[in-house]
Amino acid sequence: MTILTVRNINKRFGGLKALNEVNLTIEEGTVHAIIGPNGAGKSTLLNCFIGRLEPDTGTVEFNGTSLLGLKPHQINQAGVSRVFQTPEIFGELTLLENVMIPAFAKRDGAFTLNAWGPVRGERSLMERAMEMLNDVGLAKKANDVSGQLSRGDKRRLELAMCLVQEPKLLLLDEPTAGMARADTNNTIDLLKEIAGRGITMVVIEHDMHVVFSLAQKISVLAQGTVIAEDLPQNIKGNPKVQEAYLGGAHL
Amino acid sequence: MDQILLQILNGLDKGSAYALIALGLTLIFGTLGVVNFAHGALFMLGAFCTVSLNKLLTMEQVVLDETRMTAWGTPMEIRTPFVEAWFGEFGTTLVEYAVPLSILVAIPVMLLVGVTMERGLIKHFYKRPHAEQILVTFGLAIVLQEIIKAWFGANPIPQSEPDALGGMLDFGAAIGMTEGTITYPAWRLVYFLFAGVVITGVFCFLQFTTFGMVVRAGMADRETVGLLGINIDKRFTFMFGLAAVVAGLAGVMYTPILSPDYHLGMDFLVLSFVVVVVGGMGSLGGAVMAGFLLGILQSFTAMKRPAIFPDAADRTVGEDILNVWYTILEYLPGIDQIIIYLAAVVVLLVRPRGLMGRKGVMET
Amino acid sequence: MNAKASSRNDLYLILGFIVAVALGPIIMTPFGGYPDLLQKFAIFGIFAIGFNILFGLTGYLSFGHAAFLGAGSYAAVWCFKLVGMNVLPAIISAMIVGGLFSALIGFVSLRRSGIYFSILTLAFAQMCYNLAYSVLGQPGMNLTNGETGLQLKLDDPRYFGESASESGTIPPTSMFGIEMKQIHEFDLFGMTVQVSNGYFVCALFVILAFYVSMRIFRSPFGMMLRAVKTNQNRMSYTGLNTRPYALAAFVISGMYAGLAGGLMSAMDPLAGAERMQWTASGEVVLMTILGGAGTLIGPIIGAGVIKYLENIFSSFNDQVMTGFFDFLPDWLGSAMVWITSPFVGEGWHLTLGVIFMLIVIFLPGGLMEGFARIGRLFRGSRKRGEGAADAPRVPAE
Amino acid sequence: MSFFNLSRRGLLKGSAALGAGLATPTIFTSSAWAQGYLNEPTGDTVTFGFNVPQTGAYADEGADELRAYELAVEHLNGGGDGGLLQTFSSKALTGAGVNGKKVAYVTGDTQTKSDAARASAKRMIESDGALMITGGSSSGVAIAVQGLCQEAGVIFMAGLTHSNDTTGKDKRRNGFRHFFNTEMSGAALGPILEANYGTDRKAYHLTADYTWGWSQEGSMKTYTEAIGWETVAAVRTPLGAGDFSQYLTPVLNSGADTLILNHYGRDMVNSLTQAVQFGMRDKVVNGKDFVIVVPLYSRLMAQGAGEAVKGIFGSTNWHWSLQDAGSQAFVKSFGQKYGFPPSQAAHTCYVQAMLYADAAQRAGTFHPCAIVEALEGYEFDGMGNGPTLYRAEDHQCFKPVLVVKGNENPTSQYDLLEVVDVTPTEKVMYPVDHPDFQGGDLGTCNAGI
Repeated sequence: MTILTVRNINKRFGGLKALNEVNLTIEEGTVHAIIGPNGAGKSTLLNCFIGRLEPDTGTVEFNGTSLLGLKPHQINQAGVSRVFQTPEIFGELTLLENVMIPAFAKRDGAFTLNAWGPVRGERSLMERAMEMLNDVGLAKKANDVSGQLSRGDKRRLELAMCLVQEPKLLLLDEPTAGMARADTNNTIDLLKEIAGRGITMVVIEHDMHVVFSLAQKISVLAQGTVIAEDLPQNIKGNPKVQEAYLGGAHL
Repeated sequence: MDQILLQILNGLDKGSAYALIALGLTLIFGTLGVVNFAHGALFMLGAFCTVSLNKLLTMEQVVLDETRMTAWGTPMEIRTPFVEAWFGEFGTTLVEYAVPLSILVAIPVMLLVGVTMERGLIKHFYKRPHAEQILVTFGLAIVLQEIIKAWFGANPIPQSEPDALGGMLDFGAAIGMTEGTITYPAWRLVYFLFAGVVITGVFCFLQFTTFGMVVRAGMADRETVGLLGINIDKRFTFMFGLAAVVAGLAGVMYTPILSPDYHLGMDFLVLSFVVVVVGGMGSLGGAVMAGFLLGILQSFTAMKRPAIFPDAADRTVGEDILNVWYTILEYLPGIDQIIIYLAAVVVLLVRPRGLMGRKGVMET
Repeated sequence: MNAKASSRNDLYLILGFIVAVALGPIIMTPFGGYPDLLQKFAIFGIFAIGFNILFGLTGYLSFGHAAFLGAGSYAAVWCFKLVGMNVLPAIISAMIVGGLFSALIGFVSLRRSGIYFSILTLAFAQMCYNLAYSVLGQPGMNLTNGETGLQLKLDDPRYFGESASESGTIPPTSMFGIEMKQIHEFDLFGMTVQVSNGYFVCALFVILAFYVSMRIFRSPFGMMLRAVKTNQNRMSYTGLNTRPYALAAFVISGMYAGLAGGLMSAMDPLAGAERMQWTASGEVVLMTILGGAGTLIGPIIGAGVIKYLENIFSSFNDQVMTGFFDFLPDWLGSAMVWITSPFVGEGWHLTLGVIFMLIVIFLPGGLMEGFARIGRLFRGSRKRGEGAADAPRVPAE
Repeated sequence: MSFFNLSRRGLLKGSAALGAGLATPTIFTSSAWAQGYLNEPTGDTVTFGFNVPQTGAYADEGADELRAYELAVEHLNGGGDGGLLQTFSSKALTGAGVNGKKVAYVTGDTQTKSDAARASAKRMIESDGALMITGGSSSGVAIAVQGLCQEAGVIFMAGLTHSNDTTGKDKRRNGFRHFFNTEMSGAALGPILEANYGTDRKAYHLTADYTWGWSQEGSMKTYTEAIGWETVAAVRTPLGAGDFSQYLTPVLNSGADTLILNHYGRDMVNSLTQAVQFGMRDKVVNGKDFVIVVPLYSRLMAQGAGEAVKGIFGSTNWHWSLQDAGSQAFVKSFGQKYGFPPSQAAHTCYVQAMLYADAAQRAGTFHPCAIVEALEGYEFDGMGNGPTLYRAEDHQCFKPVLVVKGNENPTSQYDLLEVVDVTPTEKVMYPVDHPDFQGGDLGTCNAGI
């Protein structure tokens, strides 16, 4: 079943055409990678999914309803979460609080005035948040201030923040960028495990090792256009892709 | 018609003070990214440069005249300023030109004040949140004004313009209207011209000198310029000094218009911030434009229909327009007192970044 | 952090606070405390606690909070004029009016953030002040009585009370017959301690205000507000609508301001326009920062310090200072008087400015950070080697 | 003397409700009613509270008031040359304190804000045991503090307050004003303006937009229209506007030939200087010389306005160049102590302190109600203004009013105003039921118990 359908998206920044007639369908329960050279429009495309940008034309449908015109928080409430390229976390709060906030958002909706009962009274949410931190290997640091974490840890924290919401669709923007090899492998394992839970994922990635370890389907974006969409094993041989990447050289 | 022209003239004149202060404020904000709540105090310090020079020039020798008595029974004091005693006629001229002469004093003094402030205090706040910058400079403003108060007292100290630049100019006659319809104080026109010269000077400096180009590049992207191996910090220190000089000069020339007292800075502070925000944080052109615009707005909302006003049949076009305007104002009592703030609210809601502001400046 | 331990700490904190408030009059007596000053401590403490909920948690720096305090005090005085001299309806209506004003102004101002938000709130507050001072105080539409401030009169209707007392004076503000201005005096340790009934009411409200603020700080809502301060982007991509959170914080702090204004009027039934001036808004910012923004106790301490400076320091004249340095030799005494006199009496603003600058420069976390540092210094010297780096960066609460 | 004044002669009031709940060693609940009045002095001193602006726009005027008060205390306690005690018509005071007690004083800063003024007055009453509050330099503050003193039960002797309301719609039994008011200014100025400027004038008012300004504007309109002048417009200006040019430019071509500046303090200094800058002293309109009138003058403000005051008419409560014995005595002791002559604010404050002390001495007690009785309808002389009456019905002093003009050729830096006319009392006296003073009620005297 298709969970996300993107049709004929165009987006211009001044004179620059960032996205040109992009079409994309994401199947439920799959890991779908979007690759492409720098400036191909990958992040712009993701931004159109979560309400950070509004495409000039075209439609984005999630589970049959349009996401266009919705505010970012509404899109998230519909079940779309995102991990950013530069980690977006609550730097002055502890790791546990960082994960509890999305947990509350999931349970209580976009706004609730629950100003009386203490946070520490929310046993089940707290346990769940700890579980997530445990999943990403940060349980020990639960009470540290998150701003002091390493970049890799911040990214894992952000992942935990998304996971606690049990999203229907998880968007990952270069989840392993800047990580050491060992960390990358850990992350790949973690993501595989998540994929096993049936969460649909869209991954933007430069690291082909990551892409080919995870993806069940790959779309290639170049100069704002989808030039290829295929199974991983077929992509490598696609001449258009080779052209786009290295001017014809083999990957 | 003459009434409208007169109010426009007045608005420009009022606006030139706002524009000058806002210009300095924006320079500091644009280059250093610091919100300087002590900027009003710099304006006030400039004004007190004049007061000091004047005090110095009019230092008097006191001779007790034993033959005459004061009302409380002590010998009468005969006071003559030293400069007059020493230089005679020339001394008198010196005293008379104290205000324009203070420019010469204010430039080095304000430069020194500005540089000291930046090196001694502001420097340590570049990395701190804007809120803390606001607070520390606010504290500094209080300290500066209290020191001035302890020294000069709380009462305003009048300063007068040189006679040659005083009196009224017939502006209307100069532009070919009936004589005597548009007359305006000469000194206020001098102030307007002076503001024009300073503003043009600052713009040219930033536009046409290498120094200015580096600073502008630094305003756009500080890190990159730093990477080029250019010592941007020194230049920024100088910019702070320059901004202080601009504020100081605005204060010096303003003294004949408004007798300076210690509270002068605070009076202008809120206003100048409104001007900067309306113009757009970090936009020099915006600050200047907003200064003049708000000046004109203030001037026009202060009008009121006089009892002697021609009947509908005898009105000229200008008077018809005025009539409509007077009627609008009658429905808005007290509008002149809040117009500045109202303008700020409207501009910020309609054009979030001010008239000419850039995106992303000061939004967090 | 152990949940049980922290809830026990909170209990100690609130108990300690209650004890401090209850003993306030006794503690302050040797330092020149008197009933009106103590009431001011409590009232401005409430104001600062409320401001801290907005500024300390969400980071929105409002320069217009005095407008809500002013609106609240006008509402309370009108209540005294129209309803009766009982303080409860007055305080409640002050809170409602403060809340309404802040909802209105907050709704518009919160469309912007950063310094734009500060300037918007400042502009609104200045508009309120200017109108209250002039247009709204003119005969014909006299809501505020302008410069003099809204005062009670003998011929006010007071539909649910009496216009004038039997002796022909304006009845005093009271709570079910207990007069606010009544003062009790008792001797303790050789000093005479004065307490007014009004202080008990203020104390009750400041304890309540503190308790509510503590609940908010510990609640999910409080956590959301801190999230607003830290990263609004992340918040919205996490499915949270930031605007209502900020607005709720704004309105809550506006109601605190209204409560403070209502109490001010209850203690002294006059509402002046200058309460709304931007400098008054600046004062509550100073209080909060001085004590420590984002901490529970800090703002109250800040409020106390500033009100103490304003009321006690400003009353030191040369005569008092000479008396104070009496024990020194004459020449040294007069030298000390000469050195200190610019800082006391009419120079108290200078002292305030200097203290404030020092705090912002060296203790950005306010006095609370200072206390925390001193505390760490002691602990650090006792168990050296555990490493000071472990100490949390978050200010103590 | 200790750092803090610990000897508080505080007030007590019995209270069974909450007082008993305060587990305390001694509560004077029973003896409370035995006391006659609030802050009754029990030691050998009696404390006055001097509440003057020490910060803000009127700080210099406040400083001058404080000097006068210190001088008054000195004279009351027998120090100095005795000042006005020598010329005062009442000889009750001898320089041996009041009712056998030395006079002590405490000071407070009104900041020229109603709130701050009430707070410092409260401090002086509650903490320092002051049983009389005096001072102030603006009507808003005077009215606010007068209200407080009435409610607290102490006497308020107003300092410089010129608005009609102080002894009009906001009058209080416990409050007294020696200073004159806008009605009297108008009444005194009217004939002088007529004599100097004729009956055919078109006046433009600029008015400070607050209580006093409205009061002044109303009085000036009444009296100038009575002599046939036409009011072209009356424009309200915000307090502390600084630059008044936007209000001055419309005057230029409005057809008006007279500008009346209902401003005081900094506003007056600025608007007058700027009006002169706008050529309004040299202008000719309708074939007449354009003139400016400043209804309420003060020498301190004339100093601030400098050259601009020359030749401009106004009124004042008192001026140091007066030649009567009282004025000369006061100028002498003030000038010898401080080196310059006193301002009108200093004079009225000094006199108020003296009048209070005298009333207490004559009554033989500090009981507020007894003092109210002693002051109501009291006639005295020798205080610099000539024969004066404290009218019982509204607690307003009636005495001659000075019309002054900016001195064209000052002989010293203090010699800025010249007295043009002394308008006799009967010319400025108005009936108690004057419409501008309606709507108030003195109420009953309050002793605070």
